[in-house]
Amino acid sequence: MNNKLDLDQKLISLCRNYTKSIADKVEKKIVNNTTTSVERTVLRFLGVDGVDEHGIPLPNVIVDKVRNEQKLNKGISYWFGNGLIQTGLPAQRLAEEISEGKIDLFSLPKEKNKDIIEFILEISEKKSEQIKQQVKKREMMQSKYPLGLKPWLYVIVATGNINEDVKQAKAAAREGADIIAVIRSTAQSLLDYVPYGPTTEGFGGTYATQANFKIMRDALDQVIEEEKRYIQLVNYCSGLAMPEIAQMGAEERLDMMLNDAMYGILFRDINMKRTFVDQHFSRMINAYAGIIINTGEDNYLTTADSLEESHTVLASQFINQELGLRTGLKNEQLGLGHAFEINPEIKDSFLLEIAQAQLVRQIFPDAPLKYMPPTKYMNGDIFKGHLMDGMFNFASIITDQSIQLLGMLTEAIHTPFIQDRALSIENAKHVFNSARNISSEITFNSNGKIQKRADQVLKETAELLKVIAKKGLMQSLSEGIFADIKRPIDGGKGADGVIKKDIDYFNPFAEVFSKELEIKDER
Amino acid sequence: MNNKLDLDQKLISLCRNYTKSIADKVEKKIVNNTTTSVERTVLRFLGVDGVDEHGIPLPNVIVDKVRNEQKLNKGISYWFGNGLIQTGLPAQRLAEEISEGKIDLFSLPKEKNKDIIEFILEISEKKSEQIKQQVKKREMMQSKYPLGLKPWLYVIVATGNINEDVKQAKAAAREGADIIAVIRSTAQSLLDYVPYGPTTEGFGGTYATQANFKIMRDALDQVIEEEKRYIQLVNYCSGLAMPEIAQMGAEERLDMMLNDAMYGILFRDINMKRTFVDQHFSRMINAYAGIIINTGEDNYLTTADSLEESHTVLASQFINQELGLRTGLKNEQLGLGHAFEINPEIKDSFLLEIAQAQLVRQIFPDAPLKYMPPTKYMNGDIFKGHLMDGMFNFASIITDQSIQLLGMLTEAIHTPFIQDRALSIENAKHVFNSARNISSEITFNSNGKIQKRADQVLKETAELLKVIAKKGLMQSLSEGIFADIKRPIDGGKGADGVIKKDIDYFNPFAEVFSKELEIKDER
Amino acid sequence: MKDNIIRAYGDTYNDGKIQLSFTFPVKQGLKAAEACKRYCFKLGLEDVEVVHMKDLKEGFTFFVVYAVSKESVNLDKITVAKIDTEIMDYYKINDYIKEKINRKINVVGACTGTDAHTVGLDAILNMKGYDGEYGLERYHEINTVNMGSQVANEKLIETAVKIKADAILVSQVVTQKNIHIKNLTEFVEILEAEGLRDQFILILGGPRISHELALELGFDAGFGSGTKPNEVASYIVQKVYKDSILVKGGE
Amino acid sequence: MKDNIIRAYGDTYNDGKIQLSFTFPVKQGLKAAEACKRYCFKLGLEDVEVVHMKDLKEGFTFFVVYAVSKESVNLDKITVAKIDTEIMDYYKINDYIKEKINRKINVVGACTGTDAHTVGLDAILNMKGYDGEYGLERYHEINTVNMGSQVANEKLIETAVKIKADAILVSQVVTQKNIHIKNLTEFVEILEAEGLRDQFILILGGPRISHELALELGFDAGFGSGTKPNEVASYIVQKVYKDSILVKGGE
Ligand code: B12
Ligand code: B12
Ligand SMILES: Cc1ncc(COP(=O)(O)O)c(C=O)c1O
Ligand SMILES: Cc1ncc(COP(=O)(O)O)c(C=O)c1O
Repeated sequence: MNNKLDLDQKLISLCRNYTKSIADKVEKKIVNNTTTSVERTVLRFLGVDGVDEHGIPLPNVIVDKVRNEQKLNKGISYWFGNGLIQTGLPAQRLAEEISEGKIDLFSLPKEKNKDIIEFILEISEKKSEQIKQQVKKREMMQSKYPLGLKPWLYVIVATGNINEDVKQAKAAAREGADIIAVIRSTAQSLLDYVPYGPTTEGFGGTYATQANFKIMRDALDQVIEEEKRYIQLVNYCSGLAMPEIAQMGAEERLDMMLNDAMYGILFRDINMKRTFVDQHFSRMINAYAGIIINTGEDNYLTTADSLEESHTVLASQFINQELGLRTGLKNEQLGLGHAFEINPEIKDSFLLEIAQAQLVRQIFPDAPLKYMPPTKYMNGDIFKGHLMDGMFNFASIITDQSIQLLGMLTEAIHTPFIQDRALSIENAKHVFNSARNISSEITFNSNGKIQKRADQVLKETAELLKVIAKKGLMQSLSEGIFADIKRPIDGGKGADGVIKKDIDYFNPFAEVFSKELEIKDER
Repeated sequence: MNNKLDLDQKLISLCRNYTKSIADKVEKKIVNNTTTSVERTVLRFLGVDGVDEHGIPLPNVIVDKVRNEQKLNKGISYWFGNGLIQTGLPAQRLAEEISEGKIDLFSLPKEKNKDIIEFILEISEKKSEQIKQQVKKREMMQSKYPLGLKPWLYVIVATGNINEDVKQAKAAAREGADIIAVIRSTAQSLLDYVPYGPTTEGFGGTYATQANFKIMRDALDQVIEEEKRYIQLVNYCSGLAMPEIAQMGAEERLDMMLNDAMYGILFRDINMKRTFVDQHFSRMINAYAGIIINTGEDNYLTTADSLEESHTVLASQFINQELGLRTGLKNEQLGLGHAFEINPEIKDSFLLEIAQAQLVRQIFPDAPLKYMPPTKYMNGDIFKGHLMDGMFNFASIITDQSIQLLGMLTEAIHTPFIQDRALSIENAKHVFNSARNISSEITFNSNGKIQKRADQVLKETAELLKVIAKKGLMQSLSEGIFADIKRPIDGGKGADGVIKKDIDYFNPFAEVFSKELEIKDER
Repeated sequence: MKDNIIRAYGDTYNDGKIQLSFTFPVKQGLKAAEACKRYCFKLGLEDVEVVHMKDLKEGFTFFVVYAVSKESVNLDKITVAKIDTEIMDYYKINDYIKEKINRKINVVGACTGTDAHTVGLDAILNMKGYDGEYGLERYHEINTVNMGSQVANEKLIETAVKIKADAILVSQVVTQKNIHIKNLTEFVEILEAEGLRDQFILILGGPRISHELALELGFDAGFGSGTKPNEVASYIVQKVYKDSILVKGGE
Repeated sequence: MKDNIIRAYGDTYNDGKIQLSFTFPVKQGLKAAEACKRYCFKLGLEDVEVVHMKDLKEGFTFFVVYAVSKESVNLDKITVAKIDTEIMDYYKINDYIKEKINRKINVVGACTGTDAHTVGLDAILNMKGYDGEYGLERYHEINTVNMGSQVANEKLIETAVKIKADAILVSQVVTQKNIHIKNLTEFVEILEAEGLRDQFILILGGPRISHELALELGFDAGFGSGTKPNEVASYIVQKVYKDSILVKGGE
C-alpha cells in the first residue's frame, strides 16, 4: 500500500489524543448502566428464544417482567440464573413457564449471589466456547476456500422475503460477489425486540431474525462449497435491539455487521445513553465472534453536504475506532465507513473524492475500510448511474479500499433487481481487473489539488475533535455536530430501557468476553 | 502538459531519422506521377461541377476523355486551360460542352505552354484566395465563438439521409459535442468519383457530396450562433476520390478530414502509388485550407491484436507525421490516430492503454491526437459498454488527448441512435468534468508497469522503423507489416488511374499551395 | 403519419425503435433466447433483436433487446393536469402574503408512515432550502413546523389542527410495494372521516409523485423530483388567497 | 402460475418487471411524459414509471421507464432449431475426414456484397483461428479459399464451382436496413436459378445471424457471435458424410 499523500503525522497523533479523551468521557457516562436490550441478549445467550402467544419474544417478556418490578439493576442473569438453579429446568423451558405465569422469578427462593454467579458463569463459558467454535469454523472454511481479492465486492439483497433473498444472494455470489448483506425491513431498527422465525414480508428489506440468518448462512455455505470461494454474510447490528442481533450473528456465523457508535442516535433518534451502552456490549460480542463491523459515516454525506462534511466523517471514524478498540475489536475488524457522495457536477469532484478516500486509507492502514457508492446524486438515468458507479469503483482501486459496497444503476428507483446486481458486479470486476495494480503505479503530486484537499480535511478534523473533546461527545451531538442533526441528550427512543446498575450488577458474558479479549476493567 | 513518462529521447530521434529516410524513398516514387483523381480535383478547383445525363460527374467525364487519349500526362490544366482560352467560355459551360461532345479539347488550336500556365495560374490564385477567405472565416468565427476545452467531444452521425443527419447533428451539438463527423455510406471509398447533390439514401452512412457538406455546414453554423460555441465539421478524405474530397472540404469550410497516408492501401485495397500520390495532393489542400487531418491507425487495432500491434501504431504515426509535414501540414494539424482497443479481460489492460496513450502524447506534443474508443470488444451488453466508454474517457483525460471520438454503448448493434449519442456526450462530460485536472495531479512511478510498457513499445517501434527504412515502405506493406495485411505493390484498385507525368506536366494548385506553404520543390 | 401521431425514434423519423432489458427465470440458452423473442412479440414488437443474453446463474437469464414497435400516440389527445399558479420568487411571495392575505400563513410538513427520508422535505422546508432557493422556514410571512420523519398520520393531523395550518405537506419517498399509496389513502380517509378535509390545503411531494397522482389520492397538489421551495410556496399562497375569496363570495 | 409459464422477474417471482428506453420526437415536458406513459400502456404495460426524461434538444426527448408486463411465455411450447451434429476438435475432425470421407474437403468463404468486415470470417478461416481454436486453413484435410471482403455473389459462386467446393461460407456483419437479407436472398436465388443449390452446403455466419434465420434464408446452417472454427468444421464434415451416404443410398 502506497503512502501517496504526505500527511502531517503530528496532526494525526493529536487527533488520536483528542479522541482518547472523548472516549474516556463517554465510557464514564455509560459504565454504570445497562439496558433492557443488553439483558435480553444475556437471556438469549443463556438459551432463551421463541415468542409467547401474542408473538412477543420471550427475552422481552422476561426482561420486561423484571424491569417492571424495578429489579433489572442486578442484571437479568441474577434472576434468571437463580431461576435455573431453583427449578432445574432448561433455560427455554424456564422462560416459557415464566411467560405463561407458571413460575414467578421473584417468589423463588434465592441462592447466594456468589453461587448464582458461579453457576451462570459456567453456562456462559460453555456458550462462549460454542461461539469460538463458529470462529474456528470460519477460519477453517476461509483457509480451504480463500476470500476474494480486496476490494471485496459487497452487494445487498432486499426483497423482503428470505426465500427470494436466498435466490438473489446465491446468484450474486456465483456472479462474483464476495459479501452478501441482507438489508433489513424499513424501521426494524425502531423495534425494541427481534422478530422471530423465517419471514417472507418486509418493506425495502427482510427482517433480521435468527432463523433468517441461519437460512441465508446455510445457503451461502452451499455456494461456498460449490464455488470454492468464501462468501461473507452481513446484517445490521444497530437499532434498539443492537446487542441481541450481535448475539444472533455470533451464533449463526455472520462475518460482518453494520454497527456504529452513533448511527442510532443520529439517524434513528435513539437515546444516546441507550445507544452507547448497547454499542459497547454489542461490539464486545462482535469482537469475540471475529466479526468485522461496518460503521455508518456514509450516512452523514447522504444527509448533509458532502464537501462541507468531509471532516466530520473523519472525526467520526476516529471516534468509532477508539470506542471500538476499547471493546476488544482489533483494527482488522474496524470496517470504518465512508462514501463517494460529492455532487458530480462539481469540477474535479473525482479528485476530491480520491483525496478523501486516500486520506482515510492512510490514517487507518489496517482497517478494512468500507466504501459506500454514490446514492444521493443518482437519478433515474440508469446509464449515467452505471458510469458513476464505475468511477466509484475506480476511486476504490486507486486508493486501496477494502470493502466495496457496489453501487446500483437503479439506486434512485428501487431496491436492486437481480440484473442490477449482476451488472454492478460486472462493473466492479471490469474496473478492478483492468486497473488492478494502478495504486502502485501512481503518485499524487505534492502541492496538487488532491494533497491540498487531504491536508485541509485533516486540519478541519483536528479542530473539530478538539471542540468535541472539550464539550464531550454527548453535548456535541446535541448541538448538531454530525450531519446537521441535533439530538437532545435525554431525548430519543429507548431511553426508558436504560437502567442504572446496582453495585452487585453482573453480566456473565461481558465478564467472559472482557477477560478473553483482554479489555481492561471498565470501572 | 506533464511528461509523466521518462522516455528515451535518443530512441525517439532515431525513429525520426528512420522515418525521414522512409519518406524520402516514398517521395521519390511518387513525385513523377499524377492520378486521375488529382486531375479531377484540378478541374473542380477550376470550377467544373455537376453530372452528365448518365449521372457521371463532369470532372470524371473530361479527365477520362483525356486519359483515354493517353494525354493526361501533361496535366488536365494544360488541356482545359487551353480550352478556356480558346473558347472564352466559363469553366462549367466549357465542361458541359465537352461532355455533350460539342467541343473536342484536342482539336482546338493550342496556345503556348507558357501562356496557358500563366492564364491558369491566375485563375488558380483567385481560387486560392477564396479558400483563404474560408480559413479567415473559420478563424473569425472561432475567435467569436471559442472552441470547447480539449479533449474535444467528437461524435458521428450516420443515418444515410442528410436531412436526418442534420437533426441528429444539431441535437448532438446542443448537447455538447464539439465535433460532428458525417460518416460516409459503406464503400464510398471505392467509388472513383464523388457523387453529386444532396442525398437521402446510404448504408451505414451518408454520401460525401459537396451539397451534403454545405447543408451540414450551414446547419452547424446556425447552431454555433445560437450556442455560441464553434462546432467543427468532419468528413472522410480518403478512398479513390481523396483529393476531390479535400477540395470540397476546403471550399465548404470543413474543419477536419479523415486522411491517412496508408489507410486506403491497407483497408480498401487501393493501389499504393495511387494512394501515395493522392494523399500527397489532398494533404496539401488540407494544409492550405487549415484543416486538421485525422489519421487512421486505430484501424490496425480493430483488425489485428491490439497488444501485439501497439508498436505498429506508433511507427505508422511517425510515418504519417513525416509525410504530413512534407505536404505543408503543421504539427497542429496532425490529428494522429490511436485507439483504446485492448481486450478488457486482460489484467491491468487499463494501465497498458494509458501507457500507450501517454507515450503518443509525449512523442507528438503538438499534435491534436485523435483517440478512438473501444469498438472490437464491445458487445450487446450496453451497460458494460457504457462503462468501457467511461474508462476510455478517463484514459483520455489522464493523458491529455485532444480529439475524443466518443464511444457508443450500442457500438456492437447499430450506428448511433439519437439517445446513444446523447448518453455518450453525457458520459464524456461527466468524466472530463469530474477529473478535469487529474493529468497534472499524478505521476507514473518509474519502473512501474506503465513506464515499462511505454519503453517496450518505443523500442519495438524503433526496430520496426529500422526494418521499414531498409526495405522501403512499399515493400514493407507488401509483406504485411501493418495490421497483418499484405498488399502487392502493383495490385489494388485504382492502379489504372496512376499516370506518369510528362516533363512539362503542370498542376497550378500544387504550384500555388507549395509556394504559399513553403514546401520545398518536390523534384 | 401526421406530425402529431408519433412513434419512438432511433435514427429515422417514426422508425419505432426501442430498447428493453429484463430477466427471465429460465436457464440461459437457445430456448431462453427464443422465449425472450416470443415475449417481445407478445408486447407487440417486431424486428426483435436479442443483442445480449447473460447467464445470471440460479436459473435466471438477463436480456438486452432492441426492437421496433408500430404503436403510436396521438399528441393532440393528450391533456395533462398541471399546477397553473404563477411561480413567484421569495420576495414576491412574501409581498403577496402581506398584501393579499394580510396575515401569516401556517404550514406543517412531515415524512409520514415509516418513511424516514427527510432530505426532500427539508429541501422544501428548512432555512437552507434547495438549489439556490430558500426553504419555507426562511419566509417571514410563513410559520413553518417541520415534524421530521416517521410521523404517524394521526399525529400530523393533530398538529395541523393545533397550529391552524393552512397547508399540510406530506413527503413520501419509499414507494416499494406501493406502501405510499396505502399510507396516503389512509391519511386522506382520516381527514375525511373527521370532517377536516376542507380545512387544509393538502400537498404531496416525493421523487415518484406527480401532480396527477396527488389529485387521484385526494390531495390538492403534487410535486416531484427537483421541486424548488418557491414553487410550493407560490402554489400555497395563491391557493389560500383564492380559497379565501371563494369563502367570502359564498358568505 | 405454472413453473413453465414465465414472466419477467425483478425481485419477486413473476413480478413482470421490465426496463425500457426510447426517444420520442416531442419536446420535453409534462406532455412528453404523459405521451411516454400512454405509449407504454399501448404496449400492454402496467405500473409504468417514467424514471428519467432527458431533453435531447431539437424537439426530442429520451425516456427511461420501468414497468410491469403481465404477459408470459409458455416454455413448454418452445422448440428451437439447433445444429445437432457432434462438436469435435481439430484432431478428431481431420481423422474423421480421412477415415470416413477419404478425400480432402474444399471450402470457400467470403464477406459478400458491400460487407468489408473480414475479422469474423478470418476468425473461422485463417490459420490463427479464434479463441484458442485453429482456423480451417490449418486443417490439413481441408482446402480453404478465403476470398476476403466485398465479394460479389456471382464471383463467389463462380469460385465455388471452380474449386469444387463442398461448402460455401458467407459472412454478413452489416445488417443495417436489412441489407444482409437482400444480399443473402439474392445469393440463394442465383444458386437456385443456376441449378446449383444442391451442390453445396451453404453456411452463413455473423453476429446477428442465428441458425433459424439461416434456415429461413435457404442456407443449411447459421452461426452467430462467438462461433469457433471447429464448430463449423464439425458441422461441415458430418454433413458431407451424411449427404454422401444419402447419395450412395439413392444410387
Ligand atoms: C439519502 C437516502 C436515504 C437516507 C435518508 C436520510 C434522510 N435523512 O433522509 C438513509 C440512509 C437513512 C436511507 C434509508 C433507507 N432508504 Co433510502 N435513499 C436515500 C437516497 C440515496 C436519496 C434520497 C434523497 O435524499 N434525495 C435527495 C432529495 C433532495 O430528493 P427528493 O427526496 O426526491 O426530494 C425532492 C422532491 O422529491 C420533492 N419533495 C420531496 N418530498 C417533498 C415533500 C413535499 C411536501 C414537497 C412539496 C416536495 C417534496 O422536493 C425535493 C427537492 O426537489 C435514495 C436514492 C436516490 N438517489 O433517490 C434512497 C431510497 C429512496 N431509499 C430507499 C430505501 C429502500 C431505504 C430503506 C428503506 C432501506 C432499508 N431497508 O434500510 C431505508 C429506510 C428509511 C425509511 N425508514 O424510510 C429506496 C426506496 C425505494 C422505493 N422506491 O421505495 C431508494 C430509492 C434507494 C434504493 N434504490 O433502494 N435512505
Ligand atoms: C472492426 C469493425 C470494422 C472494421 C472492419 C475491419 C475488418 N477488416 O473487418 C472497419 C473499421 C473497416 C469497419 C468499417 C465499417 N463498419 Co464496422 N465494425 C467493426 C466492429 C468494431 C467489430 C467487428 C468485429 O471485427 N468483431 C469481431 C469478430 C470476431 O466478431 P464477428 O464478426 O461477430 O464474428 C464472429 C461470429 O459472428 C462468427 N462469424 C462471422 N462471420 C462468419 C462467417 C461464417 C461463415 C461463420 C461460420 C461464422 C462467422 O464467427 C466469428 C467468430 O466467433 C463492429 C462493432 C462490434 N463491436 O461488433 C463494427 C460494425 C459491425 N461496423 C458497422 C458499420 C456500420 C461499419 C461501416 C459501414 C461504417 C461506415 N459507414 O464506414 C464501415 C464499412 C465497412 C463495410 N463496407 O462493410 C456497424 C454495423 C451496423 C449494423 N448492424 O449493420 C457496427 C456494428 C458498428 C456500429 N455500431 O455502427 N468496421
Ligand atoms: C450502522 C448502520 N446501521 C443501520 C443502518 C440502517 O439500518 P436501519 O434503516 O434499519 O436503521 C445503517 C445504514 O446505512 C448503518 O450505517
Ligand atoms: C483515414 C480513414 N479513412 C477512411 C475511413 C473509413 O472510410 P471508408 O469506410 O469509406 O473507407 C477510416 C475509418 O476509420 C479512416 O480511418
